[in-house]
Amino acid sequence: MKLVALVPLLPLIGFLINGLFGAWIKDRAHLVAIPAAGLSCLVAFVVFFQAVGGATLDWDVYSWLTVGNLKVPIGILVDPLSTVMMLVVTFVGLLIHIYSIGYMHGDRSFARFFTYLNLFMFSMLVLVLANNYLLMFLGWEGVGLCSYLLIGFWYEKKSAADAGKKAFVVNRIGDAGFMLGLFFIWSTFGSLKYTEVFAAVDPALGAGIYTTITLLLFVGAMGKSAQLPLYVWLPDAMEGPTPVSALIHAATMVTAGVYMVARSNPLFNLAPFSLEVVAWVGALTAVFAATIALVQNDIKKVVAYSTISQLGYMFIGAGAGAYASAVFHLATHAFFKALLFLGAGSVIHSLHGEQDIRKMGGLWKAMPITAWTFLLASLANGGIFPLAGFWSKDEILFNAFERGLTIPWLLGLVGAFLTAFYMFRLFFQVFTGQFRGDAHTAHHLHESPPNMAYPLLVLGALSVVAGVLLGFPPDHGLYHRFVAPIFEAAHESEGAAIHAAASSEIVMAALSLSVALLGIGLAYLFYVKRPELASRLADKMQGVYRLLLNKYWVDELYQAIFIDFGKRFCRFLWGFDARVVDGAVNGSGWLTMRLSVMSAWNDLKIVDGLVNAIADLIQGGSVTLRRLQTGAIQNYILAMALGILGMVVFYLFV
Amino acid sequence: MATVSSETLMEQFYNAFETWGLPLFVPQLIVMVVVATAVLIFVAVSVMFMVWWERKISAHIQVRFGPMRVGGWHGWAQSIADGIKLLIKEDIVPEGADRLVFALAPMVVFAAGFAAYVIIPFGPGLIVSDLNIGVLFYISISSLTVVGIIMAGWSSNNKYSVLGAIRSAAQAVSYEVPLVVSILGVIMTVGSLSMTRIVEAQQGVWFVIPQLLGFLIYMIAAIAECNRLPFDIPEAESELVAGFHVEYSGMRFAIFFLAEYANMFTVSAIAAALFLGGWHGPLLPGWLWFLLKTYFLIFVMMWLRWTLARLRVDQLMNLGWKVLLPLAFLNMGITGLILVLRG
Amino acid sequence: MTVTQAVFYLMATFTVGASLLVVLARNIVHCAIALVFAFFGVAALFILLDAEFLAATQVLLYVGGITILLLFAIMLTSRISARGGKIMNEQVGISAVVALALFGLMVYANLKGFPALVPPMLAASDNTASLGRLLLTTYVLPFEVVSLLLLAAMVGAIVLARREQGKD
Amino acid sequence: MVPLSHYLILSALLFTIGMFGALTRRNAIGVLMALELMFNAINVSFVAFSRYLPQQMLQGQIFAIFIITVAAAEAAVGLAIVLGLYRNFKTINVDEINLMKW
Repeated sequence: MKLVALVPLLPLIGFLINGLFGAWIKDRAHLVAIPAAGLSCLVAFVVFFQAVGGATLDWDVYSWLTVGNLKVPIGILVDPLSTVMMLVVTFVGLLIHIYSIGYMHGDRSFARFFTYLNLFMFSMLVLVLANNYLLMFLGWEGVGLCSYLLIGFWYEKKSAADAGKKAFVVNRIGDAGFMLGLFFIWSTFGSLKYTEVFAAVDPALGAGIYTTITLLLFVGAMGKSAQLPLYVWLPDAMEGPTPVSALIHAATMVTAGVYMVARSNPLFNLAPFSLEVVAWVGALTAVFAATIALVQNDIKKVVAYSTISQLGYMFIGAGAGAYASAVFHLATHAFFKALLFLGAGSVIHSLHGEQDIRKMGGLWKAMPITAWTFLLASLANGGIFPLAGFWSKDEILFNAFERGLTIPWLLGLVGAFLTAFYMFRLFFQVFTGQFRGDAHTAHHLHESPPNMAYPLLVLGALSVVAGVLLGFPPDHGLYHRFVAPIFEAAHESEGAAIHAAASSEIVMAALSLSVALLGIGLAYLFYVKRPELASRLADKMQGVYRLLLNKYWVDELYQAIFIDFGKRFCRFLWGFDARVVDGAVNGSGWLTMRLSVMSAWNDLKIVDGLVNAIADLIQGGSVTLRRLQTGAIQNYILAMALGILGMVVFYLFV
Repeated sequence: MATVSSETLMEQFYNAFETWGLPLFVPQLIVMVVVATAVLIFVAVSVMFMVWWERKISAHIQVRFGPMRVGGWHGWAQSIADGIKLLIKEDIVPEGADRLVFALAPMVVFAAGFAAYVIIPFGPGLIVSDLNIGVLFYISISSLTVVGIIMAGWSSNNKYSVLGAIRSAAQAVSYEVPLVVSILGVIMTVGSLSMTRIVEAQQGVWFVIPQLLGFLIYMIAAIAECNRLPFDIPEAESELVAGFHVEYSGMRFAIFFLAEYANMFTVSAIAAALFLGGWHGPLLPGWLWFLLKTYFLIFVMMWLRWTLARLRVDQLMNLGWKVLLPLAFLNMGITGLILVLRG
Repeated sequence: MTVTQAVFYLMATFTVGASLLVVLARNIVHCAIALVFAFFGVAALFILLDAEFLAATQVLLYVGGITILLLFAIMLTSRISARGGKIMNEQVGISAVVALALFGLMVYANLKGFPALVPPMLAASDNTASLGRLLLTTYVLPFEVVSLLLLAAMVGAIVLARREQGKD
Repeated sequence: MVPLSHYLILSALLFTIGMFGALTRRNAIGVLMALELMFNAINVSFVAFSRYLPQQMLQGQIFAIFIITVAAAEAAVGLAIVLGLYRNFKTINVDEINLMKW
């Protein structure tokens, strides 16, 4: 079981080799990075099968920090939750590593890319496998750093560099909340280790402290998982290379917030208010992002907003206390969203960097593998029976409904409709109809090379079967039985009400399925059957269309509120400084000048006279004394020796 | 078996002296002298063999026969003849030389090489003294050679020999560092500096397997320590005439020669003990296994000498400081990490 | 007189003799060689004191390191023919008096403070392991400080000894 | 057995010899050698104390190790300084290098 230490170590070794010798390795970097990721994945599977047997591990490898009574180990926790996350991270990570060989082929920073990818894998695995909050925070910051580095991977491009900075700054706000949460945890429970904290959880402390801690932790999760209002960095993050978007900004890093909330479930369970906040934020984000996705024209942006929206679903699940469902959706989402991004990447690769869907169309014939897998992923994302997304999303909505979160549930339903609509808008625009780009590009359309296509196929297969295999029947599938020990407490507190009726679950599923099908149908109507309808609708609802196209002007709003206001406030302060403070300083300066003229006379006549007299005396003396400084070291040593002699005599005889 | 019987023999020997009423240090002194003489004879014989062997190996590598006449069978007595020739030559001390230092230098070099034999474990119990600082003793004693070389080079009053001595010293000092660090992996694994303990720890697996990197670094550094090709810059015949011992001839030269080959034997024996399992091996008696491994390594060194070309000074220093040393540290770090992880 | 005592007095005489040679020999290379012998004498004393590890370290560092450095420096700064001239400065007399006085005082203090103390019997144990353990536990802070010092010394020595750019 | 005071007297003697050398040698390298002798003298007394007062837990030997380390650093820097002196003054006789005076 201690083999698990290899899982993060292997990517670290890969990172070190590529990082240190990258200049020398150059185009062979993948020969280092992929074995590192692959072996890591292999070991992860081995550990997983041990964990299926019921084995868990809480291993303090060594003591990291010991400050006063704060003791933090570098420790590894292997339990069903971390195992699931570990598998998702290593497996999807491996596929994206492989995909990147083709996608990044010929880039002059090839080695740097794989260096960062491996560092990311390492940090993410530290985050996931940590057995205490501080180490998790280390990984949390590590993935943040990698995200920054990879968004700004093409740093010569100003927009990429700016996007990286934006992601970093926005995440900082969330991290501040997370850190405060950690401080509260430590001051309340006196430890940061999961086992110790959860063992010390006691309802008698009052809901207030739990609400504070969990809300602060959730602020961290909002930043990392791009929830309202801290989601703004994620769409911009699409400036990074597409495999990065797939790995970091869809499958793994952004789900860290969900993982953290699920991990902290014993705390959240005691804070009903926080849970409600989580569910509401998730639901609002889900619909909000979905509406923006309706009108975006950049293929990656659509998928990015879809990611934000799906993350919202996960938080609805977490807020409803159905952590298992949230993490389940996390896993299935990792497959189909990574697939969507990789498919988008494949399209972009084929079109030489074109990302505007208005210049695409009819790609089905040219790239059948990409098209088929993209279709599967769209269906999965839209929640169509029996693909992966259906099972996990319905579970979340069902749980939310059962929990009495009616409005979030309704919002989720609306979101499901919108999701299906925008996914198929995208699909129809890109893959069906006539090609709308220039002739030159049309000429070079091609299916992606095998090392890009295979990951698509693997992920496509997973998007189809993962849901049925692991999640059927809902709430009692293989997956749920595996992770049940972690979330036992959550289910107990809910009581038996949840498992009321399978029939109502079927009704709910049918409802959301029909909503989704409606969305697909509308998309078909608008973009295949009668394309002119779409633009007519846009003309008719100018206001709404512009609002959505400009993403509700949120970026501009932030600019106006935080940045411009900040600038104006600074200018005000500057004015205050210039007039009031400087005035006072100048006034006192003037006063001092007057006074000093008076004291100058005193100094010149009386004080200086005295000083000069002393100086003359000293000068006279030093002319004779300086002869002692011979400049020869050994004279000085002799003096020292004499001094020692004197000291010895003193101690012995006096 | 051998150990037990020799111990009892030793006790009888000591008891005999006790009954004769002589103080304890008399038998101790006798044992010391006997052992020292035995080692000295072993060194002399093994060096003569090695010299003859190297001439034969070099000859065969160059498709020649080498010495064939002296002694009859394949010129086996050639080294003895050479030795006698060197002994009866005139003892020349160059003009302007520092006579005292000139005379002292070969002795210092030889004494250093000779002293290292103290800790070579020829077999179970077959070791002159199983010091608990064994390896460290070898490392510290071997550094004395450099002093002798500098003494020889300086006292000859010849610029070539001074240059050779300085190069030799620089090389020895540079390669001593990776040599020591490469051994650390083994020492960390065993947790002892004693040669016997280290060999015993290789009952199952020889350290050459887990410490392959350390072994390679050790061998390269050891070849450099012995000033042999491809690291023979200090003696580079074509540039420096013959390095620090240009001015030496006759008996004094013979001592240098002896010390050089004795050194070769020492580094190979240490390598055999540290990495190749010492006396462990099937069927054959332990001491034979040990000698076989040692002579195999000596053969490798000779083989390399007649195969590779000489390195330039800057290449030599680069290799030592920028390649071997970092690798040795890497080896040490990885070993430590594994030891810590294994608990 | 036991063997230990005999060896002690022998090595003590040897060491003192070598040290006198270090200080008094005319030729600086002879001084360095005498210094090697003095170091060996001290190492032998360490062995008598059951400090084998320290003895080996002494030889390794002083003989293998410092003496070599000294010899290098001598070769770089003087010639074999550079003989003659005074080797002592003009404060020989007073220095001798001070040194002798200090020695006298130390012997006096010693005899007053430490009456003939004999060593306690020690179990034959491996000091090296305990030394290592102490260095990495109780004395880990000084250990780290010394490592920093070595780094600083290394940097300093390199900066001092390298030729400035542009000069010869 | 050899009493402790004999070790200490030996140490004192070595120290004094070293000090005499440091006070009188003209050659800078000679001065450094004399300093090394003084370090060694100190080490002898430390190790002797360590052996004779075993309740001190090898403290003496630890100190000796630190002294050896410091001596190595001292020698390296000292010799670098000597080389610098030689380059600037073409001599390493310390009594001829006396620019740092009035």
